Amino acid sequence: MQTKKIINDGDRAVDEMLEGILAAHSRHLWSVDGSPRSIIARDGPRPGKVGLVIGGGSGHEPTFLGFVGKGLADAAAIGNVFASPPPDPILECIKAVSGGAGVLLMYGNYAGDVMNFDMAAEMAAMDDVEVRTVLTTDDVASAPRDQRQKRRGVAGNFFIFKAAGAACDRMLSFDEVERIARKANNHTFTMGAALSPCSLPQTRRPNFEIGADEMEIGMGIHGEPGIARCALKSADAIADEMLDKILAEMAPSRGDKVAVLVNSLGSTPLMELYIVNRRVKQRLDDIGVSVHATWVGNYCTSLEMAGVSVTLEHLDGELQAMLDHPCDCAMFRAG
Amino acid sequence: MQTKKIINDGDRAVDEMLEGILAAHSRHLWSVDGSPRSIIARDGPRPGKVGLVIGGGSGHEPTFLGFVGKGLADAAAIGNVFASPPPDPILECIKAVSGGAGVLLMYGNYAGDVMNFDMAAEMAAMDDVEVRTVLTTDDVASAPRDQRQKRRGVAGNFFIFKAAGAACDRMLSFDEVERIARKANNHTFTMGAALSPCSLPQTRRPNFEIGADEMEIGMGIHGEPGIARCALKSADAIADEMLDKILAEMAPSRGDKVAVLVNSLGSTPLMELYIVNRRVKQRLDDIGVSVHATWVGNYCTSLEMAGVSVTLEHLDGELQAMLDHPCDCAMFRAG
Amino acid sequence: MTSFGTADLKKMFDAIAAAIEADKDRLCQLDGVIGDADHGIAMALGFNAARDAVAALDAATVEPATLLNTAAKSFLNAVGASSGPLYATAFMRGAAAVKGKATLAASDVIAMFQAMAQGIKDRGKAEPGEKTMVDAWQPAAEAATAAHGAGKDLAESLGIAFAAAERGAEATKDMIATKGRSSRLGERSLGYIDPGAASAVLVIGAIRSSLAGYHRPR
Amino acid sequence: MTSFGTADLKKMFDAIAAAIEADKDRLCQLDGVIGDADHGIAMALGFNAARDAVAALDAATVEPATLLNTAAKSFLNAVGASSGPLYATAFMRGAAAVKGKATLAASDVIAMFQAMAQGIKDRGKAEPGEKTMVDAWQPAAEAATAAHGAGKDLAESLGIAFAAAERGAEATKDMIATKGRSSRLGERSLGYIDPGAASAVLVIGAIRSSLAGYHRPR
Ligand SMILES: Nc1ncnc2c1ncn2[C@@H]1O[C@H](COP(=O)(O)OP(=O)(O)O)[C@@H](O)[C@H]1O
Ligand SMILES: Nc1ncnc2c1ncn2[C@@H]1O[C@H](COP(=O)(O)OP(=O)(O)O)[C@@H](O)[C@H]1O
Ligand SMILES: [Mg+2]
Ligand SMILES: [Mg+2]
Ligand SMILES: [Mg+2]
Ligand SMILES: [Mg+2]
Repeated sequence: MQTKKIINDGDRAVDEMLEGILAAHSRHLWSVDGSPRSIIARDGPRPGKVGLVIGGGSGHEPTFLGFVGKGLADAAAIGNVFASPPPDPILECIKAVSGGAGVLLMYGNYAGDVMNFDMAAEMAAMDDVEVRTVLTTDDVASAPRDQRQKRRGVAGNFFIFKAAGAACDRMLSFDEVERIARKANNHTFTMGAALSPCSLPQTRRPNFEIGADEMEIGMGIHGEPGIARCALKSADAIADEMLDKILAEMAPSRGDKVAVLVNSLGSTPLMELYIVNRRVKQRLDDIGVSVHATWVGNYCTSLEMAGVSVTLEHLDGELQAMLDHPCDCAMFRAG
Repeated sequence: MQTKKIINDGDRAVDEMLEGILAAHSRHLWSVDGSPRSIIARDGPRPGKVGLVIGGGSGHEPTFLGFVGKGLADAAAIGNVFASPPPDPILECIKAVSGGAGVLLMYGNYAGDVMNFDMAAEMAAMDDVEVRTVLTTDDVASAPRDQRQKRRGVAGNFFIFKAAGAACDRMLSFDEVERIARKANNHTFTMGAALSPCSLPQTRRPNFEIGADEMEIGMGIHGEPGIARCALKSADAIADEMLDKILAEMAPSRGDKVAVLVNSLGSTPLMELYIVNRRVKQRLDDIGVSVHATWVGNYCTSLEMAGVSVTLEHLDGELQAMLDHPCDCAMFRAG
Repeated sequence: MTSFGTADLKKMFDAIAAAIEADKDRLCQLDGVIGDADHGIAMALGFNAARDAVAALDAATVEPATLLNTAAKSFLNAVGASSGPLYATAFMRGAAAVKGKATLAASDVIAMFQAMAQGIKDRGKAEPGEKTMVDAWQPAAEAATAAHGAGKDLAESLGIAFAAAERGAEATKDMIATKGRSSRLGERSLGYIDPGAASAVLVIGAIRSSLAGYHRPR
Repeated sequence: MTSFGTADLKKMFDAIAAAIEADKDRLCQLDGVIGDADHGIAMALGFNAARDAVAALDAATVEPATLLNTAAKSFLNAVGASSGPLYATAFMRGAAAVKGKATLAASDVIAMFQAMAQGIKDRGKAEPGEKTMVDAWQPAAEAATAAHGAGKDLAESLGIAFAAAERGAEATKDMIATKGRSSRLGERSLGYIDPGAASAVLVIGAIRSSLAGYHRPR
């Protein structure tokens, strides 16, 4: 039996989604002529500003293109569902946002994305655009601590892109933007847990098997297997398991500040997310860490997967300023 | 087999959610001492301003309390899942927001809500607060056209509350606020379709049965049966079915303006919503109706129910001004 | 025994809460068919709250009317929904009917019972035939009053009332809902028992068993 | 026949696309176990696009290298993902290996085959044993080159290459992934065939059947 989806044609789903997005958000977004998978901010790219291009596979909405706008990313290159975009649409994004001060590519650390974005970067270099890359690696469940560079980029993208976008919008130098982007990545820690699978529009089949009373800790945002299967736990137990791992790495001191993101993997409703946030706040209060800001909702999803992820960004004055810097995107506003 | 939920205790889910919401949004919201189900806007209520109190059962988040804030509602009274709040928390909201210019109660038209809000209104009258009520009845599937007053209030609440909240924020008279609220309700039309059920935190059982290849047109946001069962249709066919009914009632002329809301009933992802919005825009373009603004996402949900609703607000100059009026709520910002 | 005090009414609320708790799931399932699947939850929440609230009262000093008002307030605040105002109003009217009395004679119980049914009807503005709990409560109250007026004792009268409630609830199967959440179903509400009518049978059965010493054969 | 032209390479892409389409679901399922369940989709999208793009070329005027570059570009733009750059690079390198030739002799086909495997290895920076498609492509290319060097004809050489690819893919079962999406699984990737290695077997088998006239018994 096929999973239920409100679509017309699985192979056209991504392009039809993009049409619907441009229909809804033409005030914020436009797409490059002849390259409909290259989505550019109407306001944002400008001479002298470092350009910020993000991107990756579809199915994670509002990541990536929801975060394209003034004060955040200048463009997003969109791939098929759970598949990196090819080099061409990435290159088109780079050209569209290049303001002469260099273009920063930011995306999650996945083999496919790395190969495609690197090819695009090589092509851009031939057009004499200076391109640098900062990979996001916030998923603490995806590799041991001493191999941070191997980790996946997941919901923490939100904080990391936000910091880099703010740095660009403040017209900081390419070196400064890159430094802040790397710092934001190093200060951001995410862990997720999945309860039920999603299904690709083309296959309409659950992309993994899981027992009716099981959950999976550390599941990737493409349904990649995580680190452990276990019986479904209580919200507090799930939050504790995530926070134990995150806080052990972040090692905050009393009085430190963090930003919190409690993210739905897709179908988990706000009621459950806020119950998790309740516990997150309790735990942070217990160790004297103050919460500067909290976001709760669908920020980095896996289609209709059920589950939650918790992200903490360890703030210092600079990262806090970047977080508070205003942005105005199609699907997200702050400041 | 129980459905999977990230909760601690079904009976505590609503209160724990509220704790998590206040932990996340203390800058926007506070709750009345001794009445934790009465959620009040920090900024908004003030002397001389008509107070706006909304409310209803939980499980529809971000409706209702996500729409509490400057420029929108002053307070929300929160009930158990899918159950009207009792009179007491409603009365506490009324007292907290009363600025001497009267308090308007707005909520969906359900027997339980009407009885509880009416009891609260009677109590408030004894305290000499002038209270009036405007019920939302935007669900075109829930009663024939000639019985509009019998219809349910669903996702269209978003536009209707927004108009009333803007009128209040502009310090209009009680009569004007009430007139605009009723007008917004009469200009707003919603139709929904559900693909799969949700389950209450206490029962953890699907709240209705539906075939693996079926959908239900006109399903209520509490899982109340709708007007028809049919085989799952394509996104375009679903959008067309909704628009045919909505447009037949709204009867817009070429050149008219509308606002669009494509809403997820809970677990339906943005990709599917935007595919629906693509068709909505096509249909409106075809008849020369222009879209002033579009919102797509989770605005009025039924826990993890899968499905979509489409709402159109038929704008005139006044309603457009109210829609564009800025608001700053915990879960929604505009203008 | 021929008269009832506050302690007896506490037992009555114990009995009602137990009866509802036992059938909670069935009530949710009935509500799932033509409503929103939460009626059992609402009734259980309400009567557990009422039972606990009245249990905390001092039977020696508190009179029946106060107990009923306490039950009403606690039920209402625990529930909201439709059942909240309906049963809260029922108990407040019941209280008014026995105001000032330290103990209740059989005739007082019948009057209280009648007042409860009237309260539900007034609050919901529903007439018999609209597929609501009124279709169980009204015939039950009428039967009890008639039977008692015809000289039957309390046990008999409540037995007759209970039978009338059962018939009334059963009859909702053939009704099209015109009040409450199911009222938008029209034809599609046909063939199903109204959950509120079904729970009314449980409530009335528990009142009978606790006050008239009748225990339903298991 | 002993030499191959553009028309033959078109047939080759027909054969590859057909082979992948036939096993699309199995590839998605393999990827579902240790990846993200889309490998079959990506490969089918890519080779269908490549087949259509080369089909549109004029066999009379277009030389093999151009055809291979066309295939590379269309595959890449249809897919992205990991398979996109890997196979696009394979075909671009294959093109470079036969640049300027109007028709390909057996030795050219072997050189093209070898260059494709090397391209995949260079693009992915993966070594044999890392549980990727390299574990099928590299042994296949080495076997083909060795066999042909030892005087075996193209059919035999590609047959040996295909057998080596099958063994190599099978061997990925006992490997722990250290490249690609599965590399975070560690131990948990043990016991499963790598989907990219499995699809490589299909691709190599189709190259063999189309160029060496061998048809796998059904
Ligand atoms: N206006 C009314 N008058 C009398 N009873 C009503 C009325 N509206 C609803 N009811 C009763 O309430 C029951 C539903 O109660 P419940 O499920 O607890 O509330 P809700 O419908 O708010 O979920 C219905 O089965 C019906 O018997
Ligand atoms: N660095 C690499 N080198 C060689 N092959 C790789 C590499 N990374 C991934 N692969 C191959 O790609 C396959 C997955 O392809 P596919 O599912 O299409 O892409 P994605 O992983 O982006 O979804 C893996 O099974 C593996 O064989
Ligand atoms: Mg993929
Ligand atoms: Mg209810
Ligand atoms: Mg109900
Ligand atoms: Mg894959």
